[in-house]
Amino acid sequence: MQPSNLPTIFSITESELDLNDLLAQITLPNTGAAAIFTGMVRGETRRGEVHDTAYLEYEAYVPMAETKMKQVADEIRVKWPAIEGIAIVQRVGKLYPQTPTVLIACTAAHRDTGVFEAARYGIDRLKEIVPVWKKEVGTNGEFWVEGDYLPKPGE
Amino acid sequence: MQPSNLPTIFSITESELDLNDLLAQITLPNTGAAAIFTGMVRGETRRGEVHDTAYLEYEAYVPMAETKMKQVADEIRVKWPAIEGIAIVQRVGKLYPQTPTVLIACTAAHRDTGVFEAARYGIDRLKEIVPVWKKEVGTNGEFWVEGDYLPKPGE
Amino acid sequence: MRVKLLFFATLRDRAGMKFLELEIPEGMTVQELKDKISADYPNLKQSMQSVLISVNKEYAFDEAVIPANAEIAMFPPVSGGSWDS
Amino acid sequence: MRVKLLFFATLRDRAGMKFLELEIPEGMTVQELKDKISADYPNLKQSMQSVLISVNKEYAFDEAVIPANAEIAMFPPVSGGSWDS
Repeated sequence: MQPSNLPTIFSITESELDLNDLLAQITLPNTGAAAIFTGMVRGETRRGEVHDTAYLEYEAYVPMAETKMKQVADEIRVKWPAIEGIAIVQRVGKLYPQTPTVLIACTAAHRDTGVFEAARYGIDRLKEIVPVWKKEVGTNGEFWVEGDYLPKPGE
Repeated sequence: MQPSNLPTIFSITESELDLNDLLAQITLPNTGAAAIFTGMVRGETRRGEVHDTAYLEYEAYVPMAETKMKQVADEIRVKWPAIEGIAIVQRVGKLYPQTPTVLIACTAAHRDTGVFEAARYGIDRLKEIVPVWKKEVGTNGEFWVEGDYLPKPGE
Repeated sequence: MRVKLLFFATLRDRAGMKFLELEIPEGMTVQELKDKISADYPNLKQSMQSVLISVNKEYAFDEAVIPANAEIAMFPPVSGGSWDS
Repeated sequence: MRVKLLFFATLRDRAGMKFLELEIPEGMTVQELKDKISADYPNLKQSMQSVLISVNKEYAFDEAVIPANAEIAMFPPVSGGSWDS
């Protein structure tokens, strides 16, 4: 099967993430394994400065974010050629604690061909190059959470 | 929070796996990351002898399987103490291609505290010690798929 | 003393039954039970060489002594999970 | 020539606007655009030192020449994903 025929889903959405549906969309007749990462809004943070979060507000530069999600998927396919389906979804808007905000899922015929590593790589890269930002609103007021990665030419 | 207060779900079920629901059950107020592994029935196998599968029939020694799933969860908590919630679910009965049959999910506050490794360990251990068997029904007739792991005393 | 013996997967197919209730002497070991099953059920003789045994839902090995009222199970190496390796 | 400049996150808050259409000379580089914005919008001057810039949805660096009708965006390092690290 050529990569062009393999399902790659990337989206920025205000809707709830439906893991069952996303998984079904990237499951092919010879798929046997899927690794899925989801990130949620934490209501309580204990690492670093301990504090509570009321909600996060996400925004994206949508067309560029989609371009960069596609790039992350392409990078995954180069590094782990056995990967069959890839889904990368970022939810935006006002998101409350315990809500999944981001999902990266990778499928393959077998679990020993890189599905776990690919999902992990995907979330790491998303946080480096996909233009999405979040503002935390908590008991201490609101502030933008800033990343620290500086993309290099070609990224 | 003491491990005794942390959600641990293990079940053998004939029902469809609902990833959204299982994830919600193991998401705590300070959960920020989840790694989920699901395995599906493959309809086409290309590794080894190439063949098609019509369906798989799973059976379990249910009370022992639950005991051993709990043991897998306990082992995960010893190895990765940052893990918050754990879900281990095996679906049994007649299962058709592209259907998720097994799920291992682990949550934690942060993604760098072992969630991916714990999920991977979980599926590996499940296939070693949890008493579940499958019979493949395909174009060449039906046969039991046998594992090759021999548990050691104390497992 | 009385014990219950369950069969799963290939063992059940070869035994032609799901379980068996039987009387065994006190102090019988897992190995001695396998020998008895080999003698009483020729269909299962070959299986006894590679069978896994559990006693009261824990894996049990040749030297283990079987307690009264034990729930024993005999089955092949497990093959659960998915179809992914 | 005409280009469109979008602001996101902290840059938008400081700029007090979501976007800007402006005339720039042909051959202008990203660095020259940052200098112009620093001069024209004092609120954004400090941000120009650490801002990320994209031109037509790809990251662009100081020496890059801005093409006509470009869609340019200015924003801080990204912080998407979840709240997990």
